[in-house]
Formats: sequence, C-alpha cells, structure tokens
Amino acid sequence: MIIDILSWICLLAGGALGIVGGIGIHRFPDFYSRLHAAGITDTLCAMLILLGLGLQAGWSLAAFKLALIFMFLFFTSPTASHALANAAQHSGLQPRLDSDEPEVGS
Amino acid sequence: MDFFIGHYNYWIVIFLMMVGLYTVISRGNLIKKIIGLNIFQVSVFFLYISLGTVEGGAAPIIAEGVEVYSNPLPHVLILTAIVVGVATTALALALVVRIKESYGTIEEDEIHNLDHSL
Amino acid sequence: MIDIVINVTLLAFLAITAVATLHLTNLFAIVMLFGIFSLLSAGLFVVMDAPDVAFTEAAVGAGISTVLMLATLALVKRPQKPYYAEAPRAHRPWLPLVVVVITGSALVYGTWDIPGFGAPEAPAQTHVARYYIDNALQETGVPNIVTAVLASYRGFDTLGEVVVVYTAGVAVLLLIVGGAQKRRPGPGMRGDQMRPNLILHVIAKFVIPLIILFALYVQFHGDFGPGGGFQAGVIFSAALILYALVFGLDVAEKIIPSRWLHKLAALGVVIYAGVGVVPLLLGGNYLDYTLLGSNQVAGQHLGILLVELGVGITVASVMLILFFAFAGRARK
Amino acid sequence: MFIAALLAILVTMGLALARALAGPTTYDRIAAVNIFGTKTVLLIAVLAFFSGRGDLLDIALVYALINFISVVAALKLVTRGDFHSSDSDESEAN
Repeated sequence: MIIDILSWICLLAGGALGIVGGIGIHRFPDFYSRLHAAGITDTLCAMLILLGLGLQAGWSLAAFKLALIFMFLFFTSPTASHALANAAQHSGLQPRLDSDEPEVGS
Repeated sequence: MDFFIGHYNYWIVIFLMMVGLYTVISRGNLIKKIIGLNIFQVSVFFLYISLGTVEGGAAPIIAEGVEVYSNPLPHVLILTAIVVGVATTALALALVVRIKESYGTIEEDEIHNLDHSL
Repeated sequence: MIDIVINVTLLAFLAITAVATLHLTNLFAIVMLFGIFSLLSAGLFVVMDAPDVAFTEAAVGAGISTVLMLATLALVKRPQKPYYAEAPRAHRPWLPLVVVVITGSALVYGTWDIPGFGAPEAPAQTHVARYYIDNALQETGVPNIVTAVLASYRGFDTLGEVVVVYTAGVAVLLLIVGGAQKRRPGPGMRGDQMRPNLILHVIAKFVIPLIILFALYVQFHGDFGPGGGFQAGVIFSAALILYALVFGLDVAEKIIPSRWLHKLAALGVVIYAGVGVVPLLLGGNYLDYTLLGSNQVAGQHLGILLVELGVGITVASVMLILFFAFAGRARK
Repeated sequence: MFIAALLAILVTMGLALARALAGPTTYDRIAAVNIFGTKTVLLIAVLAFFSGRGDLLDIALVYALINFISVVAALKLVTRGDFHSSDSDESEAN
C-alpha cells in the first residue's frame, strides 16, 4: 500500500515535471534558457516516472529493464544536453541578455 | 461518434498519404520529394496496422490468459517493409547525391533548365 | 478509453508534423521533424498492439534513416548560406492540389465501406490470421507469432525481402562508392572535425557495448518476445554508426573493413537460402524446416533461428555499407 | 495514476513538438527532438505497465539507446556544416 502511494507520487511528480519542462521549452526566450529548462526537468522527469514504474514492478525482469532504461537516460540525456549547449556556444550563438534586442533566428 | 472513432485512423492515413503525394508532386527539391515519399510510405504502414488491430486484442505473442490477439500478418508485412523502405530510401538518396555532383543542384527546376528539357 | 485518446492525439501530432514538413523550407529542420515523425509512428505502433513493428520503426527511424538523411544533406548542401534551404518554385502549383484533393476525397468516400477500427469481424481478421494465431505455437514452438509467420510460414517472402535489402546495398555501392576517386585524407565525417568532446567520448564508449549486447539479445530473444533478425541487425549497425560518428569514420573502418561487410552481406543471404536448400536435399520442400530436427517443433525452431541469423547479418552489414558509403563520399 | 502520467507525457510531447516546429535556431530543433525522444521512451514504458505487457519495455529500451545517435549525428552535421566550423576549420584540421 505504501509502495503504491509512493509510486503514484513519483508518477505524478514526474508527469508534473514533464509539463513544467514542456512549458519551459515553449516559453523561455532564448535557446540556452530553453535547454536549461528542458535538460534538467527531462532527466528528473524520466527518473521519477521510471522509479514510479519500478516500484509497481517489484523485483522482476521488468524492473531490471526499467533500471537499464533509467541508466541509459541518466547517462545519455545530460550528455546530449551538454553536447548541444557546447556545440551552440562554439558556433557563436549568444545567450540573450537583458539589454539585447530580441534574438535573431538563424 | 462511434463512426468517427472507428474511421479516424483511416482518415488520418488518407490525409498523410495526400500530404506525401502533394509534396512529391508540387515540391521541386529532391530531398523534399524523398521525404514526401517516406510520409506516403508511413501512411501505408499505418493503414495496414490499423486494419490488423482488433478491439481489446493483445500483441501477437502467445501468453497465458490472453484470448484475443491482433492480426500478426500485417505486422510481418510492415516489419519487413520498414527495413526494405530504409534501404530503398538510401538508394534514392544515393541517386540524389549523384545528381548533385553532376548538375550542382538538387532543385528540379534548375536541373530542367540545365538540360533545356522544359 | 485512454488507448483511444492516445491514438487520436498521436495521429493528430503526426498530421501536424506532416503538414509542417510540407511548409518548412529548411531541409535540416525537415529532417529533424522526420525524426519526430518516426518517434510518433513507433508510439502509435505500440498503441495498436504491434510491438514488433514498433521495434523496427524505433531502430530504423531514430537511428539509421535520420543519420542517412543527415549524411546526404552534408553532401548536397549549397556552397553558401543558407546551406540547407529549399529553393522556391517559380509557379504556384494549383494543379497538384486539385489532383490531391480529388484523390483524397475518393479515398475518404471509400472508407465508408471499411469496417470500423478494431472490428473483430472485419474480413482482414477472418482468413489466414485465425490459422496463424491458433496453430503457430503448436507447429513451430515459437510464441511470437510474428516471428513464426515471418521466418516460417512466409519464409519465401522474407527471403525476397532480404534479397531486396541486399540489392539496394549493392546498388548504393555501385552508385556512390565506385568511380575510383583517389583517397586522400580530406573533409569528411571524421572524428577530429567535431572538437574532441571528452564527455561524449566516455559516454559513447560506455553505451556502445551495451547497444551491441542488446542487439544480440534482440536477435536471439526474437522467438519469445518482440524482436528478430531485422531489428537486431539495425540495432547492431546503429552501435557501429555511433562509434563512427564519435571516433571517426577511419577508425570505424579499421574495426570492420568494407570488404568484410561486402562479404558478410552476401553471407547472410547465403545462410538464409542455404537453410532452405537443406530440407530440399532431405527430401522435403524448399524452406520446409520440419525436416531439420528430430521432430516438427525442433526442426521449425532451429530453422527459424538460423534464418533469423542470416537476416540479422545481412541487414546489419547492408546498413553499415549504406552509412559508410554516404559518410565516406564526402572524403573524395 | 498511469492515466495521469500518460496525459502529462502527451502534453509535454505536444509542447516539444511546438518548439520543434517553431525553431527558430537549429539547436532548438535538435533539443526538441531529444526531449521528444525521451518522452516517447517514457510513454512506451508507462503504456507497457498500463497494458500489462512487460515485452513493450524492450522497445522503450531501444529508444533510450538509439535516440542518442540521431542527436549526435545532427550535432555532427551542424558543427561541421552549418556554422563556424565549416570549411576553414576543416582545412586547418588536415
């Protein structure tokens, strides 16, 4: 019962974080802030949802697969965000500062 | 409402098919034509899989306590079609690369101009 | 109920994405959208209870086809900015629109006679599918009906498909690898062009063996769960493509030289066709695996396993041949 | 609960799709595709539990593995083609 409630909390929190991240990538003004919103919430949202599912699964093959997915997302998702930001920065894409004009898309 | 839900899949399939067809006919860029062909192709995949779905059915892997399975035959056909599809797409892309190297462009209009064929 | 909601929403997303690919003129953006298109497709295939198809679409759409498209874009980009723009056409194409609307209306009119989505009494469900579902497990010992049908009941068809994949690989080789360019190190998809990114390198080294391991799991677990030769081959090649992307094409070609790939692609087809010949010699029909084992189930199971192995080898090699062909072209 | 999670994921997918359509920079689109990929993994994983078929987790696993590749490939193209590192850097590198 307690495990059920915990898993529900995880699922709901994960879903909520997902939506927050979604709003973030939709509303923020420039690429870096959008990536910031997306990159952080994306990983935690995935972790929470997978944790919630894992609690439902108990000790089984499904839990093992979930752990694998968890591990991959945990490694690849931040790596992708990092590589993206790195590439964008080296390409000369400037973060938008308060004083700037609205950004010019390329 | 039931009729709408029951046919929504097919309507979207037809819509996708027509978007793909329109892209192929109306756009001059060869890469975009290939994307259009791919959209058309995917719409056919959806048509097959939609036809194979059975209400309340499970994936066609025999398991304890499952009575209704969806139709495995369309799955087989489409599974192979996807892999063949990417192979043939690669062939089309290879042709595009050769066209680019010969003509210096991948726009249909410019190729026609160079060939004086229009 | 929630199934229907997901189905409807994902299909709507799919339609929006398709229209957007039509409207955008930046080819790079279009290829990215096409990646989303394939993610949506795989989600939909899962909702429609077709895990094997979703599996294939996942491996092909997210990995190979996006990479091939991007490699082509690198080869056909314009010499100046904007590199990936589509040129506008001289005239407004009204005629195609008319043709498309008329065709579409005719097709929609046709749907009035189709039984609703998921109707169990639809003609598609009542013929041979019934037989497969009822008898596949007893006759082949393979719980995954899709694998049983793919490799055994419709083995001939699949052999043809594998040959088509092989032929496409050969054709691409003829088109863009031949021509005797003098090879010299030059601009190409090589590791050093991407500034050495330590994090990417470490993560890739960590992920690639796991992808290969998973490909083997998919290959040999395909009898019992979703998976099989086609999926495994694509996943295996995806691992090596990731390696080539991160560490450079030259390094990747040292691991699997192209001439090996050419032979392996043929080997897969030969395994498949050869497994078919064995029952012929034993007095049965072509691709009738029953004679391969001591009893029907053992024979069928062995045959399916071998045939899937052939499929896996051919698909993996052809996908790698395709990638090396496109990525290596920039080197000339 | 599964339903709530599924709906949340769908909404997020919609928002990411909107960003992929809107752009404006290439990097925005790549980021959107990446997020879309992660959400597809989650959608399939939750669906696997919702429908009680553990097999489906394999598909989520494939996506978790392979989604990375398209991002790396797109970045590779962009860093050597579209922006600063195009031709001058390549000739220097050789």
